[in-house]
Amino acid sequence: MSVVTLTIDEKIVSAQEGQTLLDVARENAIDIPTLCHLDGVSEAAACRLCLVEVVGTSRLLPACVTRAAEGMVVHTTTPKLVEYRRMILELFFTERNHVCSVCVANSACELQALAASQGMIHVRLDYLHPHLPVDTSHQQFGIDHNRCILCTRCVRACDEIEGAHTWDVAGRGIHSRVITDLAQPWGEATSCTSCGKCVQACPTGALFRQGSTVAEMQKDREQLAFLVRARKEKQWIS
Amino acid sequence: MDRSELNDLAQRERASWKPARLHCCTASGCLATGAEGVFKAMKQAITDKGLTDRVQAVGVGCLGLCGRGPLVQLAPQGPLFEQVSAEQAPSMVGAAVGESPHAAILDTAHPFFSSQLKIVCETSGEIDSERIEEYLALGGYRALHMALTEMTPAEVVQTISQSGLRGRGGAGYPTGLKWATVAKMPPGPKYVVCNGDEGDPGAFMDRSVMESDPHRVLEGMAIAGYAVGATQGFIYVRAEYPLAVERLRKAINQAKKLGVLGSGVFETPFDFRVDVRIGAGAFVCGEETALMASIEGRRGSPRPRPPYPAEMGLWDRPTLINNVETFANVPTILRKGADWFASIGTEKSKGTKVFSLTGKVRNTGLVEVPMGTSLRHIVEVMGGGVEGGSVKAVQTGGPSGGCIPAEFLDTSVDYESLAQLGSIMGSGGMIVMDQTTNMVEVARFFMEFCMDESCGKCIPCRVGTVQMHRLLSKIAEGKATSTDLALLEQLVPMVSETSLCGLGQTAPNPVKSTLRYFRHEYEERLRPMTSTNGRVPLPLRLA
Amino acid sequence: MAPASHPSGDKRFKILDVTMKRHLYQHDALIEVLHKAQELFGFLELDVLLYVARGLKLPPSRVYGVATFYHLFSLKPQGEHTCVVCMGTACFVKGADRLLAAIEQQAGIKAGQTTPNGKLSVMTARCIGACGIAPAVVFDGVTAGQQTPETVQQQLKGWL
Amino acid sequence: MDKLKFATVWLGGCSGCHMSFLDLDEWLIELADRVELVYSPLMDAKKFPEDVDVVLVEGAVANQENEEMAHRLRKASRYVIAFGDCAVTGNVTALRNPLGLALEVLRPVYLENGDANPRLPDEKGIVPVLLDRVLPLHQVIPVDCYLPGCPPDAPRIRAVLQDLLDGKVPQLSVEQRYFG
Repeated sequence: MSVVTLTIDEKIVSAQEGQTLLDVARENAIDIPTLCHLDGVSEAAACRLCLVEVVGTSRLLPACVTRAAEGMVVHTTTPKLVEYRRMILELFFTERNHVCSVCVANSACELQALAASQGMIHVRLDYLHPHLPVDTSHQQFGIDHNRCILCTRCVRACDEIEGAHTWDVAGRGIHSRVITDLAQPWGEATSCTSCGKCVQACPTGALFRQGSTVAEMQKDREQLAFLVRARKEKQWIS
Repeated sequence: MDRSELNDLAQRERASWKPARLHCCTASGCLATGAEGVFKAMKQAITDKGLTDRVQAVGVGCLGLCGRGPLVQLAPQGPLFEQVSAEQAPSMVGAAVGESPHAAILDTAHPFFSSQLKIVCETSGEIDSERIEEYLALGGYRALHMALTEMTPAEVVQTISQSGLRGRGGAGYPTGLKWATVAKMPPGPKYVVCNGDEGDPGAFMDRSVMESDPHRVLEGMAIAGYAVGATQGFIYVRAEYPLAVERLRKAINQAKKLGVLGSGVFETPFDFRVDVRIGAGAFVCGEETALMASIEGRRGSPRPRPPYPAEMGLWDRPTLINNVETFANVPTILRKGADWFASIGTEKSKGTKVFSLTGKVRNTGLVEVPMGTSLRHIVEVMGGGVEGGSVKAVQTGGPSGGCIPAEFLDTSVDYESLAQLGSIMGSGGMIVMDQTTNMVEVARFFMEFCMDESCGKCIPCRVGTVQMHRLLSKIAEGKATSTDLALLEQLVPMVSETSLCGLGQTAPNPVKSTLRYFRHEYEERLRPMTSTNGRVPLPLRLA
Repeated sequence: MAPASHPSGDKRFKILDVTMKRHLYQHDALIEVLHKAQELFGFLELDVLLYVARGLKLPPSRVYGVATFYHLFSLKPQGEHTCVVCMGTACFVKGADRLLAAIEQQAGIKAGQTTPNGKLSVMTARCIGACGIAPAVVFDGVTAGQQTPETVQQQLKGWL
Repeated sequence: MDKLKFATVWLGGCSGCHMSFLDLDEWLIELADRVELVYSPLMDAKKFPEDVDVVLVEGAVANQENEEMAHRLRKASRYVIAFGDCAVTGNVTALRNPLGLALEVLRPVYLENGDANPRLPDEKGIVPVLLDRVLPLHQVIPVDCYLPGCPPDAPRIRAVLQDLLDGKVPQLSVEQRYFG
């Protein structure tokens, strides 16, 4: 595989051909925010937070699926991108009912952390305040749709790593929901192996382990990447 | 079937045509106003009058002026009857043998008809949509035969490139270039997909073409298949068009039976199968990656491009996707030559475009005009303008397009000119609005459409459309302040630039264009802000 | 291997089997099969979805996801009669909203609902392509053009 | 040197932000040297003054009284700070919004599950009328500064006030911007 050289935020970096811009940036300690990307599973390119500007292209490109190419000049934090990311985060916060102060994932939540790091400290748009259910029918886990951001990490982790495909997305547009099997209570979803990968994958407090209260939930999102890597490289001890 | 058999069949068919043919439109528009009864009554009247050897009634495709249906035309060169009823059938049959008819006759010298130049609609309204023989009689499948027997695939691609044909689905991507890309991909399974998911509200050109002349689309697809090296085609039709589905299926079966589709087309080594796939009510499936997902039996969620379908499409194989009207142009281009086609239209937009002219305009229906015709000519001369009023704006391009105000009616209709005005050619919907139309409501209407049709995959479209809709509703209801308008104006570029697919990227366009041309209609609905009492917040004096 | 037919012995499942078989149980036939199922059963019960999932060897959540993505699929029973008001642009500028309001008022339900007696479902469509004869309404599958609040109310009279 | 006229207001919130304000401990003494507290639930002023420099507003706008107060303080103040998550986002106070409009929230509480004498609380002038939707402060009046946190911890409050005292636009560090 050949090596290409490109510039990200004035920094000259090298990358393997075919590597994504997100990968390359992270290797070089350049932070590009994202919510739907999860190491170890396929990309959805749905959260649009990792959009970057590439010189010579008028369109903004998602870093998670854009391949590094020789001579590429990439900007990750132009004023426009900063503003757009802020607004995207606002949209996330208005869509469901995100109340950090009473959330199990308080201080372990990627959405909360991004709001802080991207300077989104108030939401100018109207909160939609949908009325959404909480499903705690599963013995070990629960899902609070109020906190779901539809990143589909759970769907992908369940399908691609565990192989159960218990999760999928139902409905469409603003009415989209993640569901288990035929949208019956999670506890009745026969395909679920209770492996808990979805809970680890979830960036917010939407999927949680039962019995944890406010701010108690810890997430180990590395675990999934470890599994994928170990399986591929046949190496379980690093 | 070889060349001479094809000619024989066509000649035999022509010979069987009666001296007078009563063409009764049996496309959806006229069927909805009772065309079927008229058609049956005419057949009956022919039998009753004992004229079966002199007159025949033919259920043809769209005759254009849908607003005045049911339409019946006496062919060849007879009068065009409007708003006919079954009771008038005997009289029209009488007209076929020289009696004077008792039915309202449309003036076919009117610009609505005389300004048209028909390529796509060439045989629409001339032939029985459900009989391949009639299509063959008017030269159908000649182009396919010619391509297979006289041209290399590269020459076919070359011809399409030279013709200057651009995609009729909206964006106007050069068709030849797309074909060349797919053709260049390494051999192996490739697919040809016809996008018949005409979802723009106010647009029905593709429905009409598929209902009126399904073989023309199939022929175009088969030629494309030969050119790019594909042996399987899919035609994806929205489920709201049951008649189009039925006629396409019938057409495919007839074509297979005659050996013009299937294995060994025209006894050459070229195989080409076509399957109809039906949508199930999702506008987003008009977006090509969503459409492919739907053909694969999945949720119609788009995916990022690149990779483009030309490299990685259906089942990750190279896939050529063109719109119905694009394919319908192909047979004629091959038969008449690239130069002929390129001589029509403007420098960058060649050929003709079919528009569905609707809204507050006198003559509603389908028109096919050379590219470069002015909006004014289409709306005011052909369409006859607004009944008892004046044009305020013309909406083109559906929910992805924009509203062009009356002062720009002299604009030539081509891809570039419309884009310059902040609208798009789109698939060809052209909706006329008069002075009573409230432009904020129009913007809200389209936003509601996009909000309902968003697939929900990416956040800017899923929630951005909802937020824009809320802001538009607030403005329309007089509850918004200038802060709300400012927020709307920030959402517009954000949603355009950050959405994953074309639906979200273009969803703000109607807002953008109405804000550009009718800003005062927004501003006059704003309410005053809560005052900060003139106090200046910063900088604070040091205490 | 063809799946065993439905234990209920309901003939309609047999027909569904034939449809699936004709499509060689390919995954991409899901939408076609769901169309057929809805045609047979009137709507898509969970039981039917599960049957389709088993037949096509697809995860149930994927089948449910597809069935709820497309607006023409219904997971709830529909009324005896249906009335679809086209809300496309051409119909909109010609007053489709007034038609819908008249219908909703007469039937006492909102678009997307079915009357409590199961007689009538009122729906809206995004554009049925009958723009030339706008505003259009589809009564039990038959398109009627150039409608007015009076004509639609007249049509619905016998259905309520 | 004139002292900054400083106020704190308690709208629809739990007063936790005010408790956190008291956690400023000895810095409060320093603050008292620089500002004059003219209105606060922590003191006995009945009416919001006419001329205030800086006001910390805790809580969301949940009822008509909150709404009137918000407008009054905006008219009288040069610098309005949305103080804590309820003021900034609606937070816990807004948890009722998904349940529906005011009446839909009141009905099950006071009527359907009311005991002996079920009735809606409606004493004019005593029980403020609920707004249909709980709103964050900036959706009611223009806000100059946002201080998130549930509650914002004392260092955050101090950071904002210190910047203001120094005549600067308050800047919160990333850690200080967290909701919750």
